[in-house]
Amino acid sequence: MAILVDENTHVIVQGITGNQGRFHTRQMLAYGTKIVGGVSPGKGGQTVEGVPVYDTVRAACEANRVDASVLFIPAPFCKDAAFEAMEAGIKLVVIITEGIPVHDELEIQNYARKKGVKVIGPNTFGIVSSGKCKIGIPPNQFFKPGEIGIVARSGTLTYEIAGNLIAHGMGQSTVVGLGGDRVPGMTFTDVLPLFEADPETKAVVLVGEIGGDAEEAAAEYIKTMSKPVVAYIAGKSAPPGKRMGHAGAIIERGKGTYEGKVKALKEAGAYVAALPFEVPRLLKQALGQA
Amino acid sequence: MAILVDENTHVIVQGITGNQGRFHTRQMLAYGTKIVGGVSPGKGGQTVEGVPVYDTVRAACEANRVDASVLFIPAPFCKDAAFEAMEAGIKLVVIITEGIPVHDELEIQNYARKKGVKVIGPNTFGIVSSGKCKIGIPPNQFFKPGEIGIVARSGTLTYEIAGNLIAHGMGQSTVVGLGGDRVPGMTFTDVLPLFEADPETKAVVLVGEIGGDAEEAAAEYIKTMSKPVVAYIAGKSAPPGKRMGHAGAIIERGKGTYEGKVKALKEAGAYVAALPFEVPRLLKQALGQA
Amino acid sequence: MKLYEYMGKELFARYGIPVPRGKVVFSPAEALAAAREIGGPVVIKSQILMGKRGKGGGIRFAGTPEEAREAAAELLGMELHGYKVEALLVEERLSIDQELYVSLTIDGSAKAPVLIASAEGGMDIEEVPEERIIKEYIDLDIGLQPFVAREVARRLGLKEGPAKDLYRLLPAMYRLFREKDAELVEINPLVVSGERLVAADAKINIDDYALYRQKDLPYVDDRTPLERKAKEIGVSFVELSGDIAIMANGAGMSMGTLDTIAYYGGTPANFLDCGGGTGLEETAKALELLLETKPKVIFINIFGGITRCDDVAGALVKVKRSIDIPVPVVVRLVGTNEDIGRRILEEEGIKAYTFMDEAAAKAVELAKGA
Amino acid sequence: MKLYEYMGKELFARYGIPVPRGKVVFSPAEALAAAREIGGPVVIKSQILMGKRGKGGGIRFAGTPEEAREAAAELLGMELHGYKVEALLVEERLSIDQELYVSLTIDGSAKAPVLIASAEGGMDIEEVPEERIIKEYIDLDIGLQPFVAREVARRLGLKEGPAKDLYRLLPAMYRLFREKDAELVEINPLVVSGERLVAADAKINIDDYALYRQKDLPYVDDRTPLERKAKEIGVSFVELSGDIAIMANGAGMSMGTLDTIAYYGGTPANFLDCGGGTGLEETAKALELLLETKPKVIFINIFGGITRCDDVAGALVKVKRSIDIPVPVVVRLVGTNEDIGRRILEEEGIKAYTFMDEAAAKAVELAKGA
Repeated sequence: MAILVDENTHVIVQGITGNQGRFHTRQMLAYGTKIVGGVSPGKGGQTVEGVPVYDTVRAACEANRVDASVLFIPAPFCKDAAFEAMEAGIKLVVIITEGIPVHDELEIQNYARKKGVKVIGPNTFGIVSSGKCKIGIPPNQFFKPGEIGIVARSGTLTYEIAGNLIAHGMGQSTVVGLGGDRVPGMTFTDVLPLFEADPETKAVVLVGEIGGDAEEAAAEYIKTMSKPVVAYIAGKSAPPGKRMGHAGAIIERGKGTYEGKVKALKEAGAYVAALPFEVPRLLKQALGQA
Repeated sequence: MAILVDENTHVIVQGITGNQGRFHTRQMLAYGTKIVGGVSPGKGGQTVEGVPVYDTVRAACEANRVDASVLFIPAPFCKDAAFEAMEAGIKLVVIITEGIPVHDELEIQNYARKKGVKVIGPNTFGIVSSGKCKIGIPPNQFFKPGEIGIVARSGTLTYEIAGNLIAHGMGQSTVVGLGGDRVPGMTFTDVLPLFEADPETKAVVLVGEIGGDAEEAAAEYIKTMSKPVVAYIAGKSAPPGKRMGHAGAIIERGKGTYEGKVKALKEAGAYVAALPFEVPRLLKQALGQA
Repeated sequence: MKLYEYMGKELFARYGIPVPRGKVVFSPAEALAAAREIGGPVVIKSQILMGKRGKGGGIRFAGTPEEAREAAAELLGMELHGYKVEALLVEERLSIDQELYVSLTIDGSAKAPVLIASAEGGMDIEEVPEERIIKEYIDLDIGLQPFVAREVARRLGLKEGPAKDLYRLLPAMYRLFREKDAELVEINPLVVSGERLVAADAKINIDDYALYRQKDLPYVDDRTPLERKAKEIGVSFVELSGDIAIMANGAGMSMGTLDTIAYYGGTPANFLDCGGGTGLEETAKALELLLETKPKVIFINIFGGITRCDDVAGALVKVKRSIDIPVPVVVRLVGTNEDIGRRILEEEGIKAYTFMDEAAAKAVELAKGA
Repeated sequence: MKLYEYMGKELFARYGIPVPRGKVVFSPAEALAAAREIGGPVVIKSQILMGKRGKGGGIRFAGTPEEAREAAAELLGMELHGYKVEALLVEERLSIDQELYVSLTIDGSAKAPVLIASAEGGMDIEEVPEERIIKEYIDLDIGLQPFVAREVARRLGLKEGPAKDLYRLLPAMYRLFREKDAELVEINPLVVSGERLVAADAKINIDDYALYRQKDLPYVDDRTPLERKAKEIGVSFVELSGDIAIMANGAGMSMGTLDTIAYYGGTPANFLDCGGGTGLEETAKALELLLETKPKVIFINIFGGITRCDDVAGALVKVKRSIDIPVPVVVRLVGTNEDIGRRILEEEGIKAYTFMDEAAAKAVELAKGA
């Protein structure tokens, strides 16, 4: 088992004929991902890395079973492509694209809520169920089957931590990137219950960041979890971010700081690492292997 | 029992301080409807016919349990008022107003679908559960408790038929006006199953009109009903309506005619009256009392 | 409210929907000048609010400005499907590779806007079998997104050039549809001309109920003088050819009244639905309107809900006192404030029936005896 | 992108949001003329992209045009919260009955726009307790409908005049928010002046990612020269005060790198996130940027996903060949095309670390020893 995606997940790639789409299609195929088609308007009938290309998502869905779509689409056109995937009935949409206007993100997540679609991202590395399915852009070599679930707001930091885990002999069940954008799709509180229910996952690593209140919300859920959680929050020494007038302060009301997040997580019973490479040690401790 | 509304339905009146709102509030109270409040912006704190007035629907809902709202609101402001009722969590909205722009109707029904709200109307006389609750504008004297359910697209024709029933000793369980507008809320196929399930209702009168395909859709459901249905379709000798380009013809594809509707209903096992005053006789026949 | 083709095309142009170069003209001299300005062969199209103009001889082709002037002289003033031709649209003649059909309208059953398209546009679109008609219901929450246009282009089998035009055209058409409160926006044919698309016709119906917020649109009134008067009073009115003038309240009731009159062998002179809350003043005016149809009998059939019986009775009495009603009036009156209404009529010596069949039979009897 | 108050108010005026009569000026003479034109007492407001201007002495009142000129002379050129005052807004002085607060922004957790309002606006809004803050999440599918404005007016306790202004103001504010891709539209204070509402301030942030489709807005750039250069390259860059120049990819990774450097006792000279798909050319430019912070050590920490290790290595080699890098460079390189990248660096004699802690410790050691 794994969460969200596995060896039976049928995937299409929107924007498959672009540079990024082409490159990562090859990488995903190499990882073993079941890519059944690509979409690129006007390019229907071609193939990319042996994968058939369709003009529209609906055309791809008419010809194949499709469980998930991954978007390598330039930011200005991403909203439309995400709508297209959701309207066609695809229930998992992974948006790699960075730099999508925030109002477009709002519309994407709003439509996803209506359609009952799980969105991963935007601005995410994607999702990997180790050894089974990789949807997105992480390098293949850092994901090995194992018992640790990872859910993270940032990408490279996750590779870092996943790589450290492997170096310490710990693989991952599934690794989920939530993306670093202002209006993300799935959040910690959507993903943690899936790990809690997944028999293969023994412990969870949560990689958070300063800003927002996603980690505080996660802490509330962690209180109810039976599985141990190790958290790392990036940004203890980060420069202050852009201020959103008084409105930002009124919304956050003291949430969003490094100290507040660490406090909430510790109080919820999570192990909190001060630095990324402390994670393996804390995991072993949590799993009683220390 | 009855369908949709009964003696326990708590009703508010939006637009209670207008002429129509005031007049029909008095009439509804006289019928026994449990009106718990009215809404009129800027008039909060006043009373109309002893009913407290609130500035907003939410204010009315904070002070009372509210099950249904009836709108006596001028057409240009009706969409907003309907949104207000639905957003506040009211699950039955009766829109009496006539002349609402069709694009506003689209938006109202679309939002209702999202919110799980039952809309009756627009351009309806409302709904009456005889002897228990009247929401809308029909004259009080034509609705007496009984075993016949009525569902109708047109108002006065329904009074006509309800009046005839009473003259023949037959009362009604509930009488539902679907309204005569282009994008109605509840339709025959929404209401018929409720009558089918209502122990108090022994037979149903369906009052249709030429145009659209609501009667054809109803016929499909009638096939599955255990209770007898007597239908009257108005418009056999009506002048041809406004034509919607080729698009109208393509959508209707032969549906919408008097002959087509009568044929569909007869084939579904419904009794079809040629004229309104034939309804009581057919009902008695259907109920085996002829 | 229907817009003339040339108005529709002006709207199209404003929304970036490609239309042929052209000009509306009202005289042969203007047609000549327009054809000269456009250059090359032109088409001259009669501007009436009906389709099938080609079959009725309302569309002409001209190779030279002089021919255009002559065609215009023939067309102007012509009677076409009951309309007098008063304006012409002179346009460049397109080279046509394919005729498509696209429209946006409202599907009341689906409670959604619907885009209809077909690769087989032109005059016989209604004969195209169901499976070659593309229907896309538009989600109001997100509108007509480009992906819908891509899907339609694919199913229409368009090549890259026309497809790219369609990606812009359909969202623009939807914007117009929504912003202008249109009940219908229809392009038939939508012409594939080389690498581009051109809207060769424009049929736009605007929702009458929304005209109050569409003040920038031209006002087009194609009603008969009586229908215009009806519109002013605020009642729904259609002229028919019979001899019993009818006034009822509610569309269903009015239809039911017509059905009943027909059942008893009578012929209605009109359809008049005085609607919901029409007051005394308006009711009086509606009665005067009925007299103008020169009927043998007037039949008033009121079942009061919002309409109050006392208003109707008061209006009838008022009209009766102020003008001579030369024909018998049969009144059927029940509903809200019925008692007061009845008393008002009785004081004036008018009998009010309770049952519709009885009253209708009486009206037919009087009309036959007249 | 933040807009200056005067730009925000111009936008407000375009959307029908009432603002004080006023004029932006750039010299004392213009201030005099503006005050004359406005008539009566005026307020002169320094235009900088920061709040708390009042507390910093950046806002003056003047009873006469002459006083306005004098105040302008004092304000122009002044340093305020680190910004030089180069423009002033001269406005009519409002009579203030109450100061409200309203804003529209995006709540990432709720995934919805949120309207925030309070009857206690003004400088201390952030101190107003939660229960006196009104929050309304806006349903994107229907937008900010008038009923929301009525509900807010009721909860603000507004009287009829100002309430009616609010019914128009809030939907207009929402339209601006949506159409202009705003991250924030804030009015603080929204002044109740007699029977009307007036937006006495305007704070608007436009989404940088949406500027490509907001070409009609003025372009405001408040970055430092280095930040501006970073923006051109397309990397995320913040200047800090330490001596270890840092380049990493990904915001989280960059933060983690800062945290790690701090952990080992080092001080970062900057934050530079070279992001996802940055190519060779851009990476080389980013390296040049780092040199401009005059660091003691450069620390490059790359964990390649979209970023390819070979690109980073190639860029480093290219820069090293073309310019003199006067300080040690510590490189940590893993991920996509790691092998190729490593080979490129080795050929140039650069060691590439595998582990971040090891590399960070080395960078700090070198900086301390320098």
